[in-house]
Amino acid sequence: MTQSNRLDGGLIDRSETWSFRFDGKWMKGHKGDTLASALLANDVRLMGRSFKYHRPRGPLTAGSEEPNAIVELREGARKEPNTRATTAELFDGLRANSQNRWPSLAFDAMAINDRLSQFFAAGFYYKTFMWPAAFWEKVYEPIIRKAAGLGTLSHKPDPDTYDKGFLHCDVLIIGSGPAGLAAALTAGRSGAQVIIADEDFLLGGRLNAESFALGDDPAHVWAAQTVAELQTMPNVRVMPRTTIIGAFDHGIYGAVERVSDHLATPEDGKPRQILWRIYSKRAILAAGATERPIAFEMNDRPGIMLASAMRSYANRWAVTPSHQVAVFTNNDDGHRTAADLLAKGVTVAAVVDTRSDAPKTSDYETIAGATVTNTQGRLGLTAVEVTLASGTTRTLAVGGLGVSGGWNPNVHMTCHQRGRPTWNADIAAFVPGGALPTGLSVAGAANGDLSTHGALMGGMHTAQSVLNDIGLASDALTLPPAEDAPVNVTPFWHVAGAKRAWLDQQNDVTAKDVVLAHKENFTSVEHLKRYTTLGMATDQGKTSNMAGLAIMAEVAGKQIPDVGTTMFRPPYTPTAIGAFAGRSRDKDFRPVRKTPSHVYAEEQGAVFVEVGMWLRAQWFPQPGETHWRESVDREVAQTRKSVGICDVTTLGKIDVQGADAAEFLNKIYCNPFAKVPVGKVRYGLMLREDGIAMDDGTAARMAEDHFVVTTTTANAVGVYRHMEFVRQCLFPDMDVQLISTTEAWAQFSVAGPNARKLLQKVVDPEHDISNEGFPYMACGDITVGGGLRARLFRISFSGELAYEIAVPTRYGDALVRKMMAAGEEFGATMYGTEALGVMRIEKGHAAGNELNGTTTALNLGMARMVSKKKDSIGSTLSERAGLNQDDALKLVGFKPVDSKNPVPAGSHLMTKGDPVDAAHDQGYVTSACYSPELGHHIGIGYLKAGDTRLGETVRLVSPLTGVDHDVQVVSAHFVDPEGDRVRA
Amino acid sequence: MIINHPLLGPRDSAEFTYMGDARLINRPDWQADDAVAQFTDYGYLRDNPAGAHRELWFHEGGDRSWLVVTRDTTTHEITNVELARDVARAEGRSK
Amino acid sequence: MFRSFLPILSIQRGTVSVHDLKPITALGGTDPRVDTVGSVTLTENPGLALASVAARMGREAACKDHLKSVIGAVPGPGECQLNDPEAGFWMSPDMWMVGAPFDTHEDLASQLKKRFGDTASVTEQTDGWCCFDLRGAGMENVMERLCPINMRAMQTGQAQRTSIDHLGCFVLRRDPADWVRILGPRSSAASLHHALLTAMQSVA
Amino acid sequence: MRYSGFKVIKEALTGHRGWGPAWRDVDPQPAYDYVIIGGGGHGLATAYYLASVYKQSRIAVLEKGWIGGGNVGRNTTIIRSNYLLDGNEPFYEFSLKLWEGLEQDLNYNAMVSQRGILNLIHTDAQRDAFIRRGNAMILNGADADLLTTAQIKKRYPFLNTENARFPIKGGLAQHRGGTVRHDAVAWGYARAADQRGVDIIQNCEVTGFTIENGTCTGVETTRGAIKAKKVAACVAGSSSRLMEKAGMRLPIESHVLQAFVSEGLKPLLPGVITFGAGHFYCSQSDKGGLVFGGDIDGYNSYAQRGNLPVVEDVCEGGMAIFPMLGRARLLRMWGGIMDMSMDGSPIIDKTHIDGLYFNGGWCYGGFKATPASGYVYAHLLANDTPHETATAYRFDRFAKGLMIDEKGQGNQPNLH
Repeated sequence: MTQSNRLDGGLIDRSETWSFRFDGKWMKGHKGDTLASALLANDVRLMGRSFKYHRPRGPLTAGSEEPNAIVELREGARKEPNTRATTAELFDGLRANSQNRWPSLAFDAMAINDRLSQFFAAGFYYKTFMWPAAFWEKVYEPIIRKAAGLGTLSHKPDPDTYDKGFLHCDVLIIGSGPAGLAAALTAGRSGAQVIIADEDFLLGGRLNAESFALGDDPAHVWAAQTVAELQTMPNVRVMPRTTIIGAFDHGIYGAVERVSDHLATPEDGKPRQILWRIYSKRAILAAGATERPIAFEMNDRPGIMLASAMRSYANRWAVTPSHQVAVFTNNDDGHRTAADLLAKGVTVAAVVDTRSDAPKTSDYETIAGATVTNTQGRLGLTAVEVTLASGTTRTLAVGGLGVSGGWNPNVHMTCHQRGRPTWNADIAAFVPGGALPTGLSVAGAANGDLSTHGALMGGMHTAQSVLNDIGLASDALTLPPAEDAPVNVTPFWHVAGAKRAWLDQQNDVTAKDVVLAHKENFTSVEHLKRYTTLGMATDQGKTSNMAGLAIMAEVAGKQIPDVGTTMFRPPYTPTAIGAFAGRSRDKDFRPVRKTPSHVYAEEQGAVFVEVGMWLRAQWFPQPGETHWRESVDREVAQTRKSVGICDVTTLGKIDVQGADAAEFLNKIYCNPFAKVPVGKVRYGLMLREDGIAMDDGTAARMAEDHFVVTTTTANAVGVYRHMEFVRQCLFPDMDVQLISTTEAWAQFSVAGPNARKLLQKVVDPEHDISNEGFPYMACGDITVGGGLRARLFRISFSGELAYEIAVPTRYGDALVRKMMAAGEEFGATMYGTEALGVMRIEKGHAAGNELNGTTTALNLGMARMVSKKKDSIGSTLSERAGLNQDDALKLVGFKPVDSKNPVPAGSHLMTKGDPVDAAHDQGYVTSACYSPELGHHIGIGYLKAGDTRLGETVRLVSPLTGVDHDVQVVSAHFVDPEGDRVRA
Repeated sequence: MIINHPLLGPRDSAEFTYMGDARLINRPDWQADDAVAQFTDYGYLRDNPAGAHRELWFHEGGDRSWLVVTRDTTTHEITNVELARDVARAEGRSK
Repeated sequence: MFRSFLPILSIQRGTVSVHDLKPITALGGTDPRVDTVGSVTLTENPGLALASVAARMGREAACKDHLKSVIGAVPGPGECQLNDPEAGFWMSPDMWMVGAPFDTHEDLASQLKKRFGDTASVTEQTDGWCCFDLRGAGMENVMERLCPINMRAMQTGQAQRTSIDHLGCFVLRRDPADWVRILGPRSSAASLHHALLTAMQSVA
Repeated sequence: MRYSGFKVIKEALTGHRGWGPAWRDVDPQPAYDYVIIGGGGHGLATAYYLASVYKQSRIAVLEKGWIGGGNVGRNTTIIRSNYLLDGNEPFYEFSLKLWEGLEQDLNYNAMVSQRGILNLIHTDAQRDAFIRRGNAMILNGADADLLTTAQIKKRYPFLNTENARFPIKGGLAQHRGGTVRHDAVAWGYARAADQRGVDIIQNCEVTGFTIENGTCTGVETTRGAIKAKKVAACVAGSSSRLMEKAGMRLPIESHVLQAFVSEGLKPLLPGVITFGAGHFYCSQSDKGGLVFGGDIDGYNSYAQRGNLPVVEDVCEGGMAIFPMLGRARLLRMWGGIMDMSMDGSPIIDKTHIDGLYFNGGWCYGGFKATPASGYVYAHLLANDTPHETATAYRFDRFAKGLMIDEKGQGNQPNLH
């Protein structure tokens, strides 16, 4: 197929001819084409279907404001639904398919909606589909959902990667048209750190789309030369293919750079896109302006587009939608399109100008004071009907119609922090107003300065003033002379009487929908938007909002600014979700923390489990063990029988030093610490200020002025933060210093009757760790393996004779190997988090499931620990009546009446004979396990007044999992309640 | 947002952890007769102004300083940043 | 890779322990890992002994005197005193990290405690951190994909804490200026290394 | 005028000439029995139930802007009653039951869609907690269902179960949960209340309260003073700002919660799904947009916008469970202001000032609560006693130590 609509000239590289496929048909285009320009070159105007009525549509624009020409780009896992053909860069082998149609783009069965459009007026669905109630989910909604939506996701993981990055600059310049380039040149030459970003792959903005000259050269030549100069400046970063998506607080801008979207696939190791967070001292918005259409009957046929877009296609891409075109305008700019297409050899049937005093020329016919009142062509424009001032009509046989209703400054970014644009009657458009984002200035067309000369000067002067703000001197540029035509526009929004005149072409919102919304009192702009879906499509209303406002103003008898403006929100254009996620996906979603014995545990074939960021060994399967319970039961039994070793490095460790260290811990813990002797460990319970238990752990007094505090794995970070708050904000004059040492020490629990024997083979002999020399709750500095500094704590979570031994982390691997070797004669076993959990439940020790953020010391059975003799965080509010009721929950144990039964965590408890409902809920099981020691399942949990109900049989129910049987209330200390073992 | 750290200069607020109303520095006297009532007010009631708000931020990803930041809750503009420790001392807190 | 430290660090070389426990690196190997992508090289560095020094209340001046005599300066906020390896950098108000070659000063903390006495709280930090040296032309391009530090403005002798791949790290700009040292949480060394390597490949 | 299929067809065939306003625009009268401050979902629902269920009259709803412009118009449209605590679960289950009959009740299609909500489980401890919760739901008469990963994978075949940092170990589902077309809730209540004589007054901001020796007798507004026997505050998001005019400090902070919508896509997600190891939840609207959100920004704010770190965190969560989302595009982001309370639960109570009532502190649970909130508030206003499902939502629960803390985070509002 030849490029029958390709014209001469243009900024494409004809030496590169590329093949691409659309809906199965192969065609040719050139480097520098977009998918839309290449399709137009091949005489393809029909590119999509609208959302509601499935009407045939072609490109309305030549940029990112496009509502109609959206396609599924690429195939397979790389498929990108809803991609604008008008911005998709052509590459060799590109494949695209039309979307939201069945079976084909040319024949779409859903186009039946168009025939029934009168039933689908704005808000119709709020008024029906209610009978019978159940039918909504079952019948109506599935049909509506299937018909709705646009493109389809692949359902496969995105094979590409995304980066994030951070940039810093003095001045960020958004847009590279005349204003942006002049600003960048001014700032660049001043030596400032400058970033200039543009969403387009070719910098220059409208300069690349116009035929006029800057000085002696065509505008695009000046643009290219300026960009070339900027690229030579080390202090300027030129970023094409980069969209500034939003203005965030304090000069931070989000930007998305499309690194690889113009390639078939990204290069090895390279991201598809980069989300940049740009920290700027100042920013200049030079985003230009967007032309707006005029609403008239059947204004949505393929071939009807904005006049400026028609001009861009002809001048930049050397294509035309048809060789016979006309223009419909209310301003002088529309005439440029006629002149430019004429110059390219396209036949201009006429320019239809709504103004009776329209400028006349001998080059083409101008029909003044006339309007377009209808069009023809099912899948593409074939003719337009013009109604003359006299009232008589004329038909022009054209395949393309350029429509120009004036220009709207691209103020979007100025609204991102709730600035409200203000109305400028001279150009009949909203211009930036209200509170702009801090540090943001606006220049050029975005500021309502619609002439090229005005844009150049505006860019330069704005740059000079912001540079001056940040103390940088700059010189004025000598800018080339440029067109400076005054804006000559007579507001004209829609042709009177037009019924099917589309405002929001993607969402099929027509002029009559706005009238209906007004009738039903949805007159505020936000109501209009939400009720009719005007401006809610993927083009975010860039070409539709103004006309909606204008028509609402008309029917409400108000001025446009009195109707209001809708708020523009980030992102400026729809942005790939992958870009916001960056590399944080799949296994790399969050970093992994590994324990010092990780390598050894892997060698032992350990099964690992996520505990927060940590990966911990859950159990260590031995040959022949087929079920996890076998491994866990063995680890528990062997530990209780002889000795077991567990990596407990993940517990938080905080070094607390200073003359007031003990007094500080007195504030942090509800129980007293002042009198803990050096060389001793004490268990501590930490409350939040609201009296609820926050965390528990131990504090080992290594010296008068030195404690090592442990926290639970989960709360390590929060407890440290809390301690710093107490230290800096509540008791700023205490002499206490804090630092985390969690990672610095590899710590292992060595538990079981043979723990001491094992350690005596590892700990250097000069250290007496006999029961007398190193009794229960002792701690101290020791050495192992012939002189390596280490710490020993005689504490027990398992209820056995146990120690925790710590060495610098790099030696942890060696220590665990050494201990396992030394333990061989005792049959020492490694045990994981499951066995750890079993043993602590058998002992009734509270952990995360019990310290769940709603439980008090009273609930935990530790009320007596809360000292009333001192001030500590949380002690006062723990006295509130509601936390001290007679039937308060108490931590107790449960054992099944029928020993075969489990005691599943999460089950609720009912008094025997009571109804099973929330009103009679007596409590719940927090933790449960099979106890190898006792030979049956056990659980611990909270029971109302539980401490007074030992021996009672209660009903355990878990309707969710189908459990309902009796359990007996017992002490939570199932094993060695007297605690003889730990002191052995 | 950017928080201008009194020691480290401008830092991205993402490095910080937020706690809220800087009145949390003014912890009541545990021995007061109406201590529970005072602690209830202290713990639970907030001015929550629409405008200038003195609030506590912890530089978790930085130097571990608690800061008192004065920030407008309607515009997010930050007008003052102090080390919470200095503020606490100035407000009479000691040991 | 270390110049002699003694001229600067005026504390005695400690007794190097003769124990029989064999260390592994933060990445779990016996030898440090080295990766080169394009012009940038990433080296795992196990050769640092580290200890934090926090001035005791009311003893700040005396503590700073000791610090100056030990590392030759008292780094202010955001600064590090660059001897090889960095002799010390500012961590938080009245708290510094002091570093020395591991092979000669494994017992740095106890050595420093002897020196500072009750003017400071000293805590061993050696194995709290993994250390990576990122070096070569274009190092800035790698760093700007990793953290918000303005690397192009950061000067030799500056130190900043920042977040890399959700991990709190210290970044120290060294001499020559194409070299940064990154200290990250040791338990996440593998994740940090993966993030650094990925960024190197991204910009190569 | 009653909506019906017949009416829709008739109007379609006659050019939609017969439709009238969904609610009247009226000027304020000098005095009412009830003045409800806030024309959001809760305020309009309160007015509706006061008029319809509690047969009260002379009711006005004062809205400072346009009705439905607050959080009912800027949320992620989810309804559910999957709560743990006795203070909450009966109330939210009551709300869910009201949703189930809402459209016939209002004669307005708010597209209540019980497509189910699913909370993913990633750890054993999480499973224990969800089992306890599921049981609490069932014991309170709600529905709950514990699903295996395989069952979930059937419904969400593209879920990342192969390569996840935090593997999916099951999920707790509530099949009666789902979504509702949020704006339509405000419009439906407005229309139904209007038809029962309620005055809905837009662009009428309350600037002060008239309080005479301890009794509130009316309000000052930008459209003049209005007398009232009972004044009901219902402005979650602005509660502190409003009640400050009555000299009250509240156990509430205002925080911004961002929400996001993608471009329209063909059906993808059958229901609502929540990531349990990060901040991400998502559903798909009938128009095809993926509606998703995550955590609040975390600092006090009255600005209805957020910042990049939270946007990134939410999208990271999305990619963690749905790695295909990378190629879907985020279309719009916005922010709503949440009344974050000190225990994460709301307050519906009399104030210490006679005649002045308060409803707020909804955190980000306000939308699903809309019908019940209106109903029980109307009950309180009409009878001066709390509705049986809302007895715990009192001001004095903090002084008494009777917090309703679902998340167990204590008096740290930004963690709830």
